[in-house]
Amino acid sequence: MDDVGSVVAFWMLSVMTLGAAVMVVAVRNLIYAVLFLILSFIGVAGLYLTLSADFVAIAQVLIYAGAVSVLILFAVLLTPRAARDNAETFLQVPGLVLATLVAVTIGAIALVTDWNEATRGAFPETAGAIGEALLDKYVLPFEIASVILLAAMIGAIVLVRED
Amino acid sequence: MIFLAEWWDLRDLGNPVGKLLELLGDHGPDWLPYAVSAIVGSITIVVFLLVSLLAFAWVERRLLGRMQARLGPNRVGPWGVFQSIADAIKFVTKEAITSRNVDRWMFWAAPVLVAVPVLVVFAVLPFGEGMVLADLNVGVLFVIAVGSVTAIPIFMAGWSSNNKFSLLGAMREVAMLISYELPQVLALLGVVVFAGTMRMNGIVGWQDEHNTWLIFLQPLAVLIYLIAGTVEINRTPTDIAEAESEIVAGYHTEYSGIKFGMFWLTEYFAGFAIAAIIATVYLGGWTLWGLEEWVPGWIIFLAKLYGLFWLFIWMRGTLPRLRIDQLMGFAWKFLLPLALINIFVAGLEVLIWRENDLAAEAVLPGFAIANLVLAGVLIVAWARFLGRARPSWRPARARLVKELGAVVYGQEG
Amino acid sequence: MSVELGHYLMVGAILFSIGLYVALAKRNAVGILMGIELMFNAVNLTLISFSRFVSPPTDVSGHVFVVFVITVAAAEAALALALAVVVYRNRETIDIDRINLMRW
Amino acid sequence: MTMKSEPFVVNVGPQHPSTHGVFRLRLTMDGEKIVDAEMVVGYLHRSMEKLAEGRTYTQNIPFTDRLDYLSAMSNNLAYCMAVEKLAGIDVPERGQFLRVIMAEFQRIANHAMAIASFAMECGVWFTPLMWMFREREKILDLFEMTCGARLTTNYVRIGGVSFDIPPEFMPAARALLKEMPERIAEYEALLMENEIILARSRDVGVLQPDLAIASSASGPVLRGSGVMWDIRKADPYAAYDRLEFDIPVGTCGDCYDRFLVRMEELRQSVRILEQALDMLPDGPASVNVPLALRPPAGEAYARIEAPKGELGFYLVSDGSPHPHRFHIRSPSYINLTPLRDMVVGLTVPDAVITLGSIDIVLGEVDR
Repeated sequence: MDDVGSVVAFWMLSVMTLGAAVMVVAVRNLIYAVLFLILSFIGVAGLYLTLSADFVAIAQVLIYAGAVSVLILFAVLLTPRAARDNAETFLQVPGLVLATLVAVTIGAIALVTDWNEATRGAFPETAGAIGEALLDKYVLPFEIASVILLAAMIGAIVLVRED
Repeated sequence: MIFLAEWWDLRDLGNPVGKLLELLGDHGPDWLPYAVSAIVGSITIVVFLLVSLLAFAWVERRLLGRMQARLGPNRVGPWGVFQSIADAIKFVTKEAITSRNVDRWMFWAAPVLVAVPVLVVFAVLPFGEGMVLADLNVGVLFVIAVGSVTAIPIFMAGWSSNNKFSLLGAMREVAMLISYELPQVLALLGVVVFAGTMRMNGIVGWQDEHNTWLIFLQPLAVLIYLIAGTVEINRTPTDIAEAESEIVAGYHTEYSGIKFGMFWLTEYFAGFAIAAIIATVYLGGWTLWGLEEWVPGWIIFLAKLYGLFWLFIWMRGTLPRLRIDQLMGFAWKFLLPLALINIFVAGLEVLIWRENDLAAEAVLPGFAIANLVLAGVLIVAWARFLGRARPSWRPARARLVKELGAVVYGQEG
Repeated sequence: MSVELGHYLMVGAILFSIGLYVALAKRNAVGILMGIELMFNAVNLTLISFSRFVSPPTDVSGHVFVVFVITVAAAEAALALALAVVVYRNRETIDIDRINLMRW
Repeated sequence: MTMKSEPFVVNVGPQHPSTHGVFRLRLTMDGEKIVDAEMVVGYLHRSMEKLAEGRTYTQNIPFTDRLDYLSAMSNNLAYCMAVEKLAGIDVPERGQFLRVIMAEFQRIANHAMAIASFAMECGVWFTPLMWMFREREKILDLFEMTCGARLTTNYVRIGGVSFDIPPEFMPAARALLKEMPERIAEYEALLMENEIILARSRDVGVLQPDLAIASSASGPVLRGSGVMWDIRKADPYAAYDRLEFDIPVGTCGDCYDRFLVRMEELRQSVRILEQALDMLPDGPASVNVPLALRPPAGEAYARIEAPKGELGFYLVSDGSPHPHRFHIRSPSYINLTPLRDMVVGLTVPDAVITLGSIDIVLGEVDR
C-alpha cells in the first residue's frame, strides 16, 4: 500500500480516530464524549475501508455509529440526575500507568515480531465471501451469535420493563 | 447500446467527464483523474439536488395548492416560479438567532452535519449506465448505514437547543429512525435475495436483464420501504418529530434563518434520496424496457424520482399524523412481521428457482402474481389479527334522535 | 512512504490503551461502557489488518470474526445500558464510586 | 421493580400552535402520561362584562360580536333575545326567520372551522381547512351582502334585524345549499373513514355522560357523550319550533364522537336552512325600538343553542339605559371545565386532540 491516496487516507483517518478517542477522555461533558466516540467509530470504519474491508466498514457505521452510539445517548439521557461531567475516579493515575504500559507492550510486540506478511493485494469483494463463510464454515458460531442476540434482547427488555 | 459514445454525447453524462479524465490522465500525475472525478461528481450531485430543490419547493406548493382548492405561490415571476429563489434569499438574509443558553458548538454543527449523510447517499445511486460516483459493491448496505447516521445530528440539534420541545422532538426522531431501520433493511434484503448483489448498478442490471421491475416481485417490500422511507424523511403522516400541534417544531424549534434552512433543505434532499432509492431498487433505475436506448437514462431516472416525490407530496396533502406510540407499534407489530414473512417467501422462491434451474421467463411472472396475492392477503389478515377491524356495535355516524332528555351511551346503545 | 501492517497495529494498540484507560478510570458507568467499545474497535482493527496483510487472499476468517465481535458488542452494549438504567432507577446514580454496596 | 421517575411540567401555551389563541395548559407529566392538568385562562380578558354596564343596551351588541368571533350572529341573537325578554318586545315573524337563517349559516361556518381545526390537531396539513374555508367563504359572502360585515356582523338588533336581506341573497343561498350535501360528503370521504383519524381520536378524551351533565357542558361536547339535549328543541326560540330537524348524538363520548356530531349537525343545518328559506314570510323584519332603550327594572336570562353550546345572557335592569348587570354564560368556558378529567392519563398529542375536539374560542373563554 504505497500509493499516495492510501497513505494520505491512512494518516488522516488515524489522526481522526485517535484524536477523537483522546477527546473522549479529555472532554468534560459526557454528551460530547459520546459524540467524539461516534467520530472515532467512523474513523475506524474509514480505516477498514483502506484495508479493503468494505462490508465490515459499512457494518461498523451501521451498528456502532448508528445503533450502539444511539443506545449510549439514550442511556445518558435516561439517567438525568447522574453526573454528566465525565470525571475520573481515584484510579486515574494507576489507570494511566497501566494503559501506557499496555500500549508500549503491544506496540513493541507489534513492531518486533516478524508477522510473516504475505504479499497480496486487496480483496476483490468481501460481502459475498463473508456471507458464504458465515453460512458454511462458521454456521455454528453464526447460530450461537443469533441466540446471544436474542438472549440479550430479552434480557434488556426484562431488566428495563416496568411492572 | 446505440450510443455513439463521443465525448459530446450527452445521453450519457459520463462521456464528457470520461474524456476530461482521459486527457488529465495523459498529461498529469496519476492521482489527478481520481481527484477531478470525485470533485466533478460531487459538484454535479449537489447542483442537481439544489436545482431539484428549487424546482420542487415551488412544485410542491403549487400542487398542494391545487389539492387544497387554492392557488399556491403566484406572485414572484410567472406562475410564481421564482418563489423558491425568493425564499432562499429570505433564508440567507434572516438573522440566525443563537439563544443564550444553547450549547454553541453543537448548535452550530448540527445544521451543517445533518445534510452530510443525505448527500453521501447519492454517491452510490446510478443516474445512468456508468453515471455513478462510487459503485460500491455493498451499495444497499451503504444506503442503510448512512441513513442510520442521520439520527446523530438531529439528536445534537435537539439536545443543544436547551428546549424541552426540541429535546422531545429529537428523541422521537431518533426512536423512530431506529425502529424503522429494521423493516427498511428487511425490505431491501428481499431485493438483494432476488438480484444476488448489493451493488446498485447490479440491481438495475438484473432488472434490465430479466425485463421486470422488482416492484412486481416484491410488492410488499416496496410498500414497507415506502412507509419506512416516509418516516425517515419526516413528512406528514409521520412527521411526529416536528408535529406542530404538539411540540411546536420539534428539534428545530430554536433554529432560524439559514440554520433552519439547512434542516428544511435536508428534509427535501432526504425525500429525493428515498425516492431515488426506490426508483433504483424497485423501479428499474435508469432503464425503461428499451426506451433508454433512445432517451438518456438519467432523464428516465429523474422522471421516476420526481414521480415518486410527487407521491410524498400527495401523502402530505391528504393524511393526518399518527401518535408516536402508534407509529412505533406500527413498525414493530405490523411492518416487521410482514417484512420477515416477505423475506422468507423471497428466499423460498429464489431457492426453488435456482435449485431447479428453471427459466426466468417461466417462473418470474408466477412469483410476481404469487407475491402480489400474498401481499394483499397478508396485509388484510395481519390487520385483522391485530384487531384493527371496526367494532361492530359502534355506528359509523352520529345517531339522530328527536326526543330529548335521555342518554344513549355505551355498547348496546 | 508506504503504510504497512505495523502502522495499523500501532493505531490499534494506542486505541486499545485509550479504551483501557477510559474503562478503568471513568466514574460514570456509561463512560466505562464507552471505553469497552473503544477496546472492541481496536481489536477489530487489528483483526482486519492481519486479515489484509497476513492471511491468504481467499480467507475471510478475520472479517467473519469481526462480524461476530460487532454482533456480540451490540448485544453487550444493549445489556450493559439496560443494567445502567436499572441501577439508576434503584440508586439514582450511575457513578461507580457510589455503587459500592453488595446488595440493595 | 419500581420506576422512579420525577414528574415534570410541560407548558402547552400560552403561545403554542394548538391552543387556538392565548390559553395555557400546564400539564404535569410522568414520562409520557399526563398526571395533572391545570388550565390557566385570562390572557385575553377584556373586561367585557364590566364595560357593558357603562353603555346602552344597543351599544352593547358589537361587544357580543367579539365574544366568539367565529359565530358573531349567534352571539348577537342571544343578547338581543335577552334584551327583548327584559323589555317585552315582540319580533315580527320575518325577523324570527331571518335570525334562524343567519344563525344556521353561522353554525355551518363555525362547525367547518371546528372540524378543520380538529383535523389540523390530528396533523392534517391544511387540506380540510382549505376545503372548508371554501364553503365558509361563501357563507361570509352572504353575510357581507346582507349587512356589510363578514366576521363581526352586528346584524341582529333589538326588535329584529338591522337590514332585510337583499334580492341577490336568496339565489346565492339556495345555490350554496344545493351544493352543500355534496361538499359534506367530500369532507366525510376525506376524514370520517380515515384510518389515522380513527386511530387518533377513537377512545381518546372520553367524557362520561354523567360528568358531562355534572359539569354543565353543552353543545356538541354534551351530545357527543350521548346526552340528548338541544335548546333549539328543549326551549325553542326564534322560529325553531316550526322547523323540523334531528339531533345527532354520539355513543362513546370520545373525540371521534364529538367530531361525528359536528359533521352531522352540518347536514341538519342544511336541512333547517332549506325549510327556513322556503317558509320565509313577507312583512317587516324588525320593529322600531328607541336607541336609548329603558327596560323596566327586573332581570332576564335568554339562551340559545350556539354552535359551541348553550350561550346565555343574564341581564339585570334598574330602569336606566344601561344594564345594571351583564353576565355571559359562554359555552367555550364551561365546556373547558371537564378538560382535566378528560386528559388525565393521556399523552400530550391526545390532550391536544381533546382540546381541539372541545372547540374553544378564547375570546369567549376570557370575555
